[in-house]
Amino acid sequence: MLTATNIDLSYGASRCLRGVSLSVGPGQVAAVLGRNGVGKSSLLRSIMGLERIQGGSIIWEGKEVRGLGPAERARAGIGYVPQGREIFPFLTVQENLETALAAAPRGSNVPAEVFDLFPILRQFLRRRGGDLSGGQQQQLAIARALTARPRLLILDEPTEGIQPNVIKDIARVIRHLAKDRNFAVVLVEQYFEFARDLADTITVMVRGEVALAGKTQELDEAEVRKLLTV
Amino acid sequence: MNEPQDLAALPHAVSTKGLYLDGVSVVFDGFRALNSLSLIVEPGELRAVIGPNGAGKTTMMDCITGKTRPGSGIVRFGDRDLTRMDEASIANLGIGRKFQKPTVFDALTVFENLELALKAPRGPIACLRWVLSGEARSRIEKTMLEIGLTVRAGDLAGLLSHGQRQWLEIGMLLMQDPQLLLVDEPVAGMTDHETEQTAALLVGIAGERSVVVVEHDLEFVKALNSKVTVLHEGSVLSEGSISHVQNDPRVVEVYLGR
Amino acid sequence: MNRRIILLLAVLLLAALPLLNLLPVSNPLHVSDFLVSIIGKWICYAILALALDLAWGYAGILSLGHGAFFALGGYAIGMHLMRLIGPRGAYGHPTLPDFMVFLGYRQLPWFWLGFDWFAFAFAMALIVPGLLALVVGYLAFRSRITGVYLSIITQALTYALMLAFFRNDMGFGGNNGFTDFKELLGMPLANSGTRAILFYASLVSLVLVFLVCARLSVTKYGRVLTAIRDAESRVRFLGYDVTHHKLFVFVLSAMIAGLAGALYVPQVGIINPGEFSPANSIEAVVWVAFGGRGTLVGAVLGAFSVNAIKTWLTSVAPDLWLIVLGCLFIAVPLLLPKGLVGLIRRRKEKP
Amino acid sequence: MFDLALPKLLKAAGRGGILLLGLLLLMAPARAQDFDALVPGLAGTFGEQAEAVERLGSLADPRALPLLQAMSDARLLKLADGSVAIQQGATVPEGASLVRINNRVRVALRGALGRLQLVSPDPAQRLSAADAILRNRSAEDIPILETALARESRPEIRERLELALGGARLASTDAAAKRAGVATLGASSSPEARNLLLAARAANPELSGAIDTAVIAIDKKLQFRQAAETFFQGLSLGSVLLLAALGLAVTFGVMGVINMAHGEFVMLGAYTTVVVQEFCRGIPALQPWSLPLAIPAAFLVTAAIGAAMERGLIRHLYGRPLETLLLTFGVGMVLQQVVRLVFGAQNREVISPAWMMGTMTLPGGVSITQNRAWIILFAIAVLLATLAAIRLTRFGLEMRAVVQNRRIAATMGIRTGRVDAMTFAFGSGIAGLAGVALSQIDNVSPNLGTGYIIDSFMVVVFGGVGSLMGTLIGAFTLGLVNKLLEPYAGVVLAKVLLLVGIMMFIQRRPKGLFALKGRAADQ
Repeated sequence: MLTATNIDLSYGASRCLRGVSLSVGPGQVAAVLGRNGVGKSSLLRSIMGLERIQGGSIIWEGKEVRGLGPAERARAGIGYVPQGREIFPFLTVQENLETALAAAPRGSNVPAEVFDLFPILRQFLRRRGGDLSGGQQQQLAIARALTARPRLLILDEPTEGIQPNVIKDIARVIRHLAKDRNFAVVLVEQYFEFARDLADTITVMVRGEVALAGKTQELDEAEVRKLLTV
Repeated sequence: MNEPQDLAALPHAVSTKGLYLDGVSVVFDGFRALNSLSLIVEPGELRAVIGPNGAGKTTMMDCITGKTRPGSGIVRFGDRDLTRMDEASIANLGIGRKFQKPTVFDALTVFENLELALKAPRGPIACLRWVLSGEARSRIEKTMLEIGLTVRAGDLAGLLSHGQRQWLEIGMLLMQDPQLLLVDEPVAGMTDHETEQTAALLVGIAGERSVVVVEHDLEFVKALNSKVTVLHEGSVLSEGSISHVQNDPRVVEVYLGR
Repeated sequence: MNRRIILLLAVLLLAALPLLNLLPVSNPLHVSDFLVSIIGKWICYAILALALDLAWGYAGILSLGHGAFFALGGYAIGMHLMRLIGPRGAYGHPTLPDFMVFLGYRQLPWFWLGFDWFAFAFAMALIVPGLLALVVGYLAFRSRITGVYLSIITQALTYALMLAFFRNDMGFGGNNGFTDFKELLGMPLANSGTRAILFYASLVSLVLVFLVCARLSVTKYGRVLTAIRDAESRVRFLGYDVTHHKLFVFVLSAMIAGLAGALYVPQVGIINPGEFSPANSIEAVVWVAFGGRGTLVGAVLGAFSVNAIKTWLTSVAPDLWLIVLGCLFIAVPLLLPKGLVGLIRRRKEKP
Repeated sequence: MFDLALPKLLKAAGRGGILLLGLLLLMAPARAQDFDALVPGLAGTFGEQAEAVERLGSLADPRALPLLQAMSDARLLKLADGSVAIQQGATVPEGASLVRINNRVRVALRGALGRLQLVSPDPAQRLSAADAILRNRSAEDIPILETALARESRPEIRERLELALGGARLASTDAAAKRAGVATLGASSSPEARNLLLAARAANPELSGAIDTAVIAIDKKLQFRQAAETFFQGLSLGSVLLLAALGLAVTFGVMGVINMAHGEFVMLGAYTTVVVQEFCRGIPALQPWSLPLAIPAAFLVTAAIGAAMERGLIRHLYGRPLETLLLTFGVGMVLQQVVRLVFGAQNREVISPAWMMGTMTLPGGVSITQNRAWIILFAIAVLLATLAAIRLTRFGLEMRAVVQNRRIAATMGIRTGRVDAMTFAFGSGIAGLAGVALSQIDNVSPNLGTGYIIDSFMVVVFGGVGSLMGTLIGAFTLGLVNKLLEPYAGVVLAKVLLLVGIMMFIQRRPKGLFALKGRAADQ
């Protein structure tokens, strides 16, 4: 169970998160929606430990992780799929996956189920990450996060710039992880339909604040759309 | 209003007083950052450029200001070929640029930042002999008024808030007395109120000068009430008024709520 | 105002030293010859520190080659002093310096011509470092070699010059350099009056250089340099030709360093290739860093204080000096990033 | 005690050379008796002595050598019975007297000894004999030289013999022999042969055409040899630069940290070698292993210091390269001075193991010092090991991931601080290895590293920051260019030219030879 409460984050004089709260339990998908630049990615980066928050708390599996660095949070079971994929361009697919074995015992291998979820990666094991197409890179980024066997997966706009068939694959994987594998999933999206179909709860952000939050079925879709489009 | 298709058909010798880009391509290590991009900005025009991340907005600015040399294509300003000039000469030609991350000189005061940007001889000797004339002072003071920083004139730029830094940088652009302003994400990190003020400021600037604004924030773009160019994968996807663009199914597909 | 008075007092105090030297030894205010000559040396170092601060503190050019400019200035004056020895040398040759007679030279090499004339030698002490800085700076700044790359290139240059001056066939006295000077402008160097004059010449130069640098730093040019230091590419987009601006300050700074060397050599009576050693250049950097970079007072303060420590320590525990100097290099960036001046300012602001 | 029985003595001297004796006997069956008949002449009048010496000398009987040697050293005894023996010890026995010689005999002895030594079983003696004959070439020596050449197997001695033979033939009066001499010398590749030919040119106008051809042939070979030796010297310098620069390529290239103390790490590696050697001196069993033991020791010592420096100091200055430069320079100064205080300022001696000493001669007369050849191999081995560590190990993978994207690497659970420390330790350890190699060819002194550090930085800048391939090519290019320029420009000017060349090169390619291209490189 992840519970982030009242998170404040600013860069110098500009505040990008103002008292944002979010929680997600095992088997659940929590979607964070909002237009560009409202602070969705900052929220995820704060949860991952890539940003130093000025206020609030982040409780993961009963422990405060606010003081931990990203590596320690990863070792505590949080997996991160960054915006824009950010795979290692000069490492092969195999090596990209192996980076996530940092916390695993010596001699561990990439779990076979990663390849079951993304069979295409098996064909490209020796290819450099930078040479893959955008959709393949996105699959690699998710596979890489799964290699560390996390219990919470946070995904930052996994559909951005990806062709529709791959988006379907990604949706299938996320649903499988939450429903069959009991993962907790936090999903940041701009693509409303994609999020609505997957999410149990939806949080809509506007200018660094939560504008609307609740169970997916209970939210007024028109109102959400109004906050998203212009 | 020219549609992009028509643009590509124009003869290359076309002469416009404004900015003229045609068939510009930039390739980084196999990645096409710009793919035969064509764009015309008339003198005095205000133009918004939008597009998702990686659409090539910043690379386009880099090509215009001499930071990146395009692999192929034409980049002209008036009758000058920008691909053959360095950053300083392009700036002296009258093209000013505001970066995405505001870069003002923290160790100098607001006044000094503006003074540095003020159009004047740029050589070392000229700078050594520079004496602030009454006319120059009044120009700087006028600009400080415009960007709302008059009371902070003597403060170090490093002490300004994020929004104030953005404005100072716009002010520095104005001091250069440019014919063309390139403004990259001017309202990132600004409050609603600041955003409105910025929109008004930019609208006020256009008319005398061409202004190209790159922005994510569609509400802000709406407030500019100008012609909009949508970039996608390094080329122009759609161009026209904000309502035209909003109703273009291709734009909806790649950029707006799908 | 307050600061100006303190500076004025400091200059006056320094100016009094040679006069106090004239007092009889029994007088409690008497200042020894040793102290006068060593302070004279430090003044030259302070000029070098100002030169370096101009390039590094204001324009962000961390040159590890200023020791070479200093040495070149020193060699130019050294050549003049050698020519003035004339037939008083050990070999008694009317025109050739001793080392040339020893190495079998028949006539003066072409590049020694004109150095019998003081004005020419003094001009060369400024022009040669300036020209070298112009060529190196042009090549480096044009291709936008900045930061540590520039430091390494300037250090390599210094190193190459040191190797070159160590060679006998370069015509600069090889390993031994120049020494045994007799007189300058008709005044015997051994004379304490001459030493006082050299001391005052150095002090006046220090004040002048300080004023020039201080004046320069408050012009728009000074602000352009600061801007280049903090965000070079941004300055380019404002339409400034950064290469020219950096070149101008680099050449000016090299000439000031040459001046410092020219004042230094007659006072210490020797110049040899050891002055080109890369360690000398970087030691000058630590003066500036220790005093506080980007503040001219800091450069002077740093040059005086580090050299005071050095003089004291090399007499008390010579083996420890290099360790202490090394520790200064380590401690300043970590503990005193703004130097002594920064420390004093912070003290002032706190209470 | 001394041995009076000459036959016994001769047996002892000749035992090793029975086969050779047989060979000589076959060629000249009468000579064995001649030998016995000639020996008493050594104790006769000066005239008899000279004749006996000359004739013994041309016999090519190895038994004659010790006798004539003793005679030349004034250790030959004339016994009461008129026979001769070699004096053993310092005293002259009862009834015997030392054989005395005059200058004419002495001259004869010198020639005869030279000829006899040519067939000595000791290669060093044969070599010096060949040299002696070469010095006063005469046509009389032709047959003995031919004999000696026929059975000589060592290439370096053969070369001298051929030279001597060529010279001797040239000295003959027979036109055919002279022609053969020119051919012999032309086939050699030494400057001496060239001088002999040029000297003979004026005296033998009829041979001038042949001599000119021969001289040109020699010049070509000399040029080749010189080129090959320059190339080797370049490779040698390149391998030293490679060793010194590899560690920098890791710390500077990979981590972007300017480590001005890198040269001092190299120096510490060399001193570790000294300490290990001194330690092993006390334990005979370890003595031959001191150099192989020094390799891991030097790596560990410098790696530990490097890691401590990164964690303790450099870590606080990431993103401030100029301050890092100053700080590391300070560390270098402290290390240098501490070593100076502990070990003294004078050079320390490192004894190279026997298998690293001496020169080897390649075909074509190209000679290579063994220790430099070993260092070239060692440099390549270190490069391969470095590549393997980066490409194949877990640490290498984490290091590459951190370099490419530090933040994302951390989100994979990689402890980036630990990787930084290990990377720095790794680069410093390689510097230690460079020190082990340098201790074999340079003086081990506290400022050992300063001479190499600037060149190493040049290598990294030239090769392209962050590319080991660039470091390899950069090191060998700089080494070769340096050595190619040296003969024309001198050591210093070569360095200056190289520096200017690199600055010009950076004008064209600011990121070096092997720059990482594209967006990822800019991040």
